Amino acid sequence: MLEVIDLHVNYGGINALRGINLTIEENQIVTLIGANGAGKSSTLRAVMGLVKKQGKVLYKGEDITTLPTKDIVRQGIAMVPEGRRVFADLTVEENLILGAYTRSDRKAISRDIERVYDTFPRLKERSWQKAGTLSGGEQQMLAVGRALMSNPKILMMDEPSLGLAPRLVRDIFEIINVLRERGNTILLVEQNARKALERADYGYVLETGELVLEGPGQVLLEDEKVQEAYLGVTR
Amino acid sequence: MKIKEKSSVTLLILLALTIVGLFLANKFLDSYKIRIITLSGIYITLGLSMNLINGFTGMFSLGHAGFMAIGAYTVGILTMPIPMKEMNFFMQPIAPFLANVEWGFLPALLAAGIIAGLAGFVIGAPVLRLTDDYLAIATLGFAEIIRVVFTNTQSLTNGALGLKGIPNYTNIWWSWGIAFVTIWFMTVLMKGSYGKAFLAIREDEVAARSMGINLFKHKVMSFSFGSFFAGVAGGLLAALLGTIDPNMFRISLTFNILLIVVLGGLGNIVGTAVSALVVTIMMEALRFLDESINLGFIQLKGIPGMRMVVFSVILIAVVLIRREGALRKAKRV
Amino acid sequence: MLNIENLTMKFGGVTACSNFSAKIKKGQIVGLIGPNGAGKTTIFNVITGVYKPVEGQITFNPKDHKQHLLVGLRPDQIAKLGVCRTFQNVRLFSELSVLENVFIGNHLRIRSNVFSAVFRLPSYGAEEKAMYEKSCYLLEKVGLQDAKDEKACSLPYGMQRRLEIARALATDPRLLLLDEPAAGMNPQETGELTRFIRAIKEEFDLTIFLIEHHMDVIMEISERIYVLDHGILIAHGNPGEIQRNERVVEAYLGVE
Amino acid sequence: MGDLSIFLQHLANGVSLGSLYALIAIGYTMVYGILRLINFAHGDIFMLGVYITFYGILYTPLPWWLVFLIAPAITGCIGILLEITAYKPLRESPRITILISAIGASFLLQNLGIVIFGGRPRAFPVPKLLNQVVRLGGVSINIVAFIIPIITVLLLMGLNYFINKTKTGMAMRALAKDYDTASLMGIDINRIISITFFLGSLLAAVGGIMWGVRYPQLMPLMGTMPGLKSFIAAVIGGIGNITGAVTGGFILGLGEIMLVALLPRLTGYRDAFAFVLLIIILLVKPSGIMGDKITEKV
Amino acid sequence: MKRTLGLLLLVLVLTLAPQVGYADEVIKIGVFEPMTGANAAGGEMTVEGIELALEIKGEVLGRKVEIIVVDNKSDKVESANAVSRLIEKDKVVAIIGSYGSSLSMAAGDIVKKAEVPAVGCSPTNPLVTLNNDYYFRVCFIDPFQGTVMARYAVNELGAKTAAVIQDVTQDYSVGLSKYFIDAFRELTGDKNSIVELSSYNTGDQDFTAQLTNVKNKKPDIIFAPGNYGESALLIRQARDLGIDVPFLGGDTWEAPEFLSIGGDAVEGAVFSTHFTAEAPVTSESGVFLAAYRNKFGKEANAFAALGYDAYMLILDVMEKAGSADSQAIRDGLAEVKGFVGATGVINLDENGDAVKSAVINKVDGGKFIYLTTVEPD
Repeated sequence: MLEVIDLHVNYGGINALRGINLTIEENQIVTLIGANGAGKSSTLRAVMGLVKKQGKVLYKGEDITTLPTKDIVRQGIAMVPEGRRVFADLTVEENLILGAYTRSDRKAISRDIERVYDTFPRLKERSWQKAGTLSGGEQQMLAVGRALMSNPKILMMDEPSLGLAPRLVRDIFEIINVLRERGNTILLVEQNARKALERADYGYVLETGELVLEGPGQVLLEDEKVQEAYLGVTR
Repeated sequence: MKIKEKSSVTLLILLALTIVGLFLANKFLDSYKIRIITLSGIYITLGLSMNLINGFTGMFSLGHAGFMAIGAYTVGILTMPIPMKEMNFFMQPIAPFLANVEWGFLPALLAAGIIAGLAGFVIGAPVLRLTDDYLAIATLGFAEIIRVVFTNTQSLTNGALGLKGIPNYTNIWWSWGIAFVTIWFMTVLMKGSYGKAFLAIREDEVAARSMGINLFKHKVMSFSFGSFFAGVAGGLLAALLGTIDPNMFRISLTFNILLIVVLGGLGNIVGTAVSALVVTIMMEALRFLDESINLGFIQLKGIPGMRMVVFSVILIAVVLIRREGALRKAKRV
Repeated sequence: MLNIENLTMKFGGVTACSNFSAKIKKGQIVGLIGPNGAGKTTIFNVITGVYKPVEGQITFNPKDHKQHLLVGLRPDQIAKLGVCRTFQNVRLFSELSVLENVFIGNHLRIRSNVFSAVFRLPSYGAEEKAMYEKSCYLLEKVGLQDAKDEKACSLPYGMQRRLEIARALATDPRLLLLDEPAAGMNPQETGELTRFIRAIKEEFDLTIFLIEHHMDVIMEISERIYVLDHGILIAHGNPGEIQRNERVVEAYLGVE
Repeated sequence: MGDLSIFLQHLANGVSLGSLYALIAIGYTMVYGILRLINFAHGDIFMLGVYITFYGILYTPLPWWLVFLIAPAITGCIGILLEITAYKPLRESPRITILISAIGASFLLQNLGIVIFGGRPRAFPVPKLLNQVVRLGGVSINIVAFIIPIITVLLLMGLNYFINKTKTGMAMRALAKDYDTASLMGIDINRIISITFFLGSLLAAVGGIMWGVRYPQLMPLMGTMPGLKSFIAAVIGGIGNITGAVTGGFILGLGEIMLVALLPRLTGYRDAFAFVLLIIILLVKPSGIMGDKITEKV
Repeated sequence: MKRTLGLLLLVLVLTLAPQVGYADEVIKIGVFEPMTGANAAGGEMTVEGIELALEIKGEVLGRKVEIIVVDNKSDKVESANAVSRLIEKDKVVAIIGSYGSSLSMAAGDIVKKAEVPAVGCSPTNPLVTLNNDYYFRVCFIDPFQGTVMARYAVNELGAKTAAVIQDVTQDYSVGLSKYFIDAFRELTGDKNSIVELSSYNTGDQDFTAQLTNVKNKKPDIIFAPGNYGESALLIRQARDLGIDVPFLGGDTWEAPEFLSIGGDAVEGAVFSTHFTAEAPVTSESGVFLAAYRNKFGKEANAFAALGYDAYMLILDVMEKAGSADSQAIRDGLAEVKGFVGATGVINLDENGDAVKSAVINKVDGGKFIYLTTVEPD
């Protein structure tokens, strides 16, 4: 469904990505793990067209490498950015409406807003509050809900569990499961490697801008090197 | 270290060549051309003083016209012969403490620099914690305030009537001498520890503070030095023209200097000097754009102001072409 | 040497860290760990004066006999007292040369005033020479002596991190705060880094407080470790204790 | 004539002047809100708006009210053009660069104005309907001075509705805070910025027309001072905030008038007043009266 | 670096290369006037008059005359450059200009040093010719003009009190105000006869605050010298505020824009000027008026007339001296007596200032109507 070929990203002299290849099949959860600064976020941002890149990105076989971000979103790819990045001055509801910016069917939009509220009842309670006043966990819910509003085929999530209390982390992963059941494809970037790999159909391990390992989630979970480096298992 | 030695040798050669050039110019050129060259010297000082603040320290100040005004009036009032003062202040007598003052040019120039530098210190102390565009607009505001004050304090400045009869001390040697002093000052300053601290502030304020650099102190220092030289250049200008009035020191004057700095490159000493020279000469050379051009078969009517249009287009074009790259490039001397 | 008491810091409505206390003794290497977004860098920013805490006090006594309150001081004042840091996402003076970067680190100890610098008085000349020599020495120490005339931003990432440490060392710190020094390094490089940190600690008589994600580094190098989750201190102790601490394992390592 | 009527007269003068500042300040604040850029050329766009109206009335058969409607739209398009040529290529560049470009653009528009329109002032053809004096007790004002505040408030209300209730308005607010995330919503950043410039320039032209009717003198350099003062008004109100800009405009207008009213000896310093106020505000409360505080994250 | 240096060299060569001299028979007269910037209008009007004069009298001593006009951008530095350029590059024998006293003063030292005489058309600040043997002017100066208006106010209008509103950034306005105030106080014998002195800045457009203060003081007349644009706006706003006393001003008001910007409001405004189209003061006036109407299709103004006179005066001096040598022209100018110009009979006093009559005009029916002529003491 989504294919990344030989992706390079450069920030002012620093090679953040040095030629990586990813394949994401339909209705899969694919995860990208690696240390801080390994290039996980850069990969997502490059796919979305937020940073300059070399290489190729194919979506359903079509080349979307040079498309501007807004058109990539229109194609059906959505991203939950790292650090939530909700629009703090806008209300919760307005944030959700903006999530559906590419759509114009009002009825379906308000139906989807209700659906987000069903998934996250806390958001419904706060629908008229400014997003900036929400707690970190609520903001993360909003960020996910907002991304869902565009009705994406592929959802890319950048560290959705970042800074969340353990219970909320569980919730987030619950949602990820639900999304997959709905038929979404998910590309997940996580520092919580164990949780991510447990659910992933396939995983990639990034190190200083290069892929060092890949394989089905369970296989990676049991890989010794992965365990040592990312799962905190010391022998 | 080797690179530095090489560049200082180049600099010395350049200096020698320029002095020979100036000598020849002074000897063989007519007073119009000498005047333009003299003016370029003043603009070199102005460009560098603005570059110290805007280019090397990364603050965006638009207050230059104000500091020039302070310098110009200081030189004007201090050097003007006593009887001339009486004639000038025919509407309202000059403040008594200035009435019987008549200084030589050098002390007056120094005073111009010091007073402008002090003004820079006084103004800089409160506003330099602002950044970018806020700083720009605040300094611009100060320059305007200075102009309005000078317009209204008739017993000090003669108000809108302006001053006339300021002795014409400024010649090619004064203006270029000061320009060389400025170039030398800037080069040495930027080579040393304090200059590097300025650069650090430009590059990353947070990191600079964390390395123990007192932002406030260094910003005010840079701002005061910049104002000092702006004041000196203002003084030179006053003594070149022989007459000044508050209306000279409008925002557009600051913009002219900004043009020089941008063309020469923010943070580039040699570039600024060259660009000051080129801009001043081009300003005159492009006069033909304002005049009617006779192509033989067709007479193109000159449109006054065309030359300024061309200049503004050049400014925008340079900014667009260079973008961040060259603009931010720190030229090390 | 550094005593943090009941530190609380908020941004807008979000609490970045609350009621955090820690003690760092002279000569120790102390680690600070926690998941991303737990508030570790915020604590560094408060210590170095970039942020003012909502509540709490920080005392610093570099030489036993004199106590300094850090809260309320400007970052440059704190640096002058002998607290210096590196940054999580490397903040070099990117357009300047490698040597210049380190040279600037020396500036806060300068004794000559700006006029003696401009007029090149002998006192300044001697001082500048000493500063250059020290800078070159530090560059050698971090293995960057050959790159000293390169632009800082043209260095590879790993070298930039080392340059940042050299720059920090140039300020003559007593306490060095390292924010993820091993970020982006492979296991072999992290091994070198561990040795390097130990070496500079000995040579410059430093106390070190570091944030790190590489568990192997932190466990090997630290004498004490503080664990932060959601801005709350959930554990502290020596590496062994931390590894056995259940709350840490749950919150940080992600075991259910 | 009693003291009260004098005071009321001053008040009326201040409101009328303030609402003009307010109209121009809105455009400033909108552009700043989105691009974080002091659009130095805004005052010159204002000038263009007046000239376009001037030529529209004198050289087209259109009735004046129609010109009053069309000219702002044309000016709006010029605003878009300005953004595309002078600002868009610099979006990734340091703030100083784009600020210099803005100054260059302002310079260019002024000099083009001189070349195209000539340096001599022109008289703005004020429609008779708008040029009547109303007397209420001891206070007498021109009908325009009365209309301008009303138009300003109406426009403010309309604009607030647009910003707060429409999708495009929401997109603007989102863009003002976070480019990347906004584009992740599928928002066309270029289009929204163009709309912002269109609206900002359109409002500048509306302000310009009102200005022309009130002070019927046209000059290529006429935009500089009103431009600067409106910017100051925007800063006073809290830059980025539209209601704040209008409030700031009124404060500045009233303040200038009251300075003269209360301290007649200082009339010569009137132009400095705005700058003094600006510096005080910047030092005491840089976020302005209504602006939100910006905390820079390190 | 190399490229910039190359460019620089090219520019230097282009600019500094010796100019190919023209044939000797052409006599060149330089004109420096503000063609752009704040004073553009004044410059433009003056140049029109000079061009007209050239058309009428393009030859002297059997040689063709050429005028070279350079723009001084209403800027002092540019003004000095422009004059220097005229002298050195164009080798003019005499110079005309400039509108705006401060711009003229910037040229003062240069013409003095180069010993090339300059004739100002309308700079009325006394400082212009002060201490300068090479600067002359065909207009009267501020003190005379201010006094004339005060006399008119007291003697003709019977004013007992007056308010003054000055443009504090214009030397001209400040000067006029000062002499008006002195004369008015003396004539009324009342120290408190000036009930209000208010200021504004060039470029200001709103004067309501100042005017409201003035209104409160109920003066008999208001003296408000300033640029015609600002003045027209000021009077407009005064009328809106219900101020109906007469407005008095100076020569700058004589511009068609004063009428078009001021509209009905400026009806009845009275000002002193150098010249009137209505009542030709001399035989030359008639010639000038007809020619101007013919060439430009509109009524002439004082600045055009002064430009015309400045040119004609220089040519007259050349004829009398029989030489187009700069020094000869200067010496001739220093002794001008009874030159008949379009603006009146001009005598130059020991300062080089014109001693001549002033005209008082009034706006009536959207036109400037001649009221009276005031002779110098």
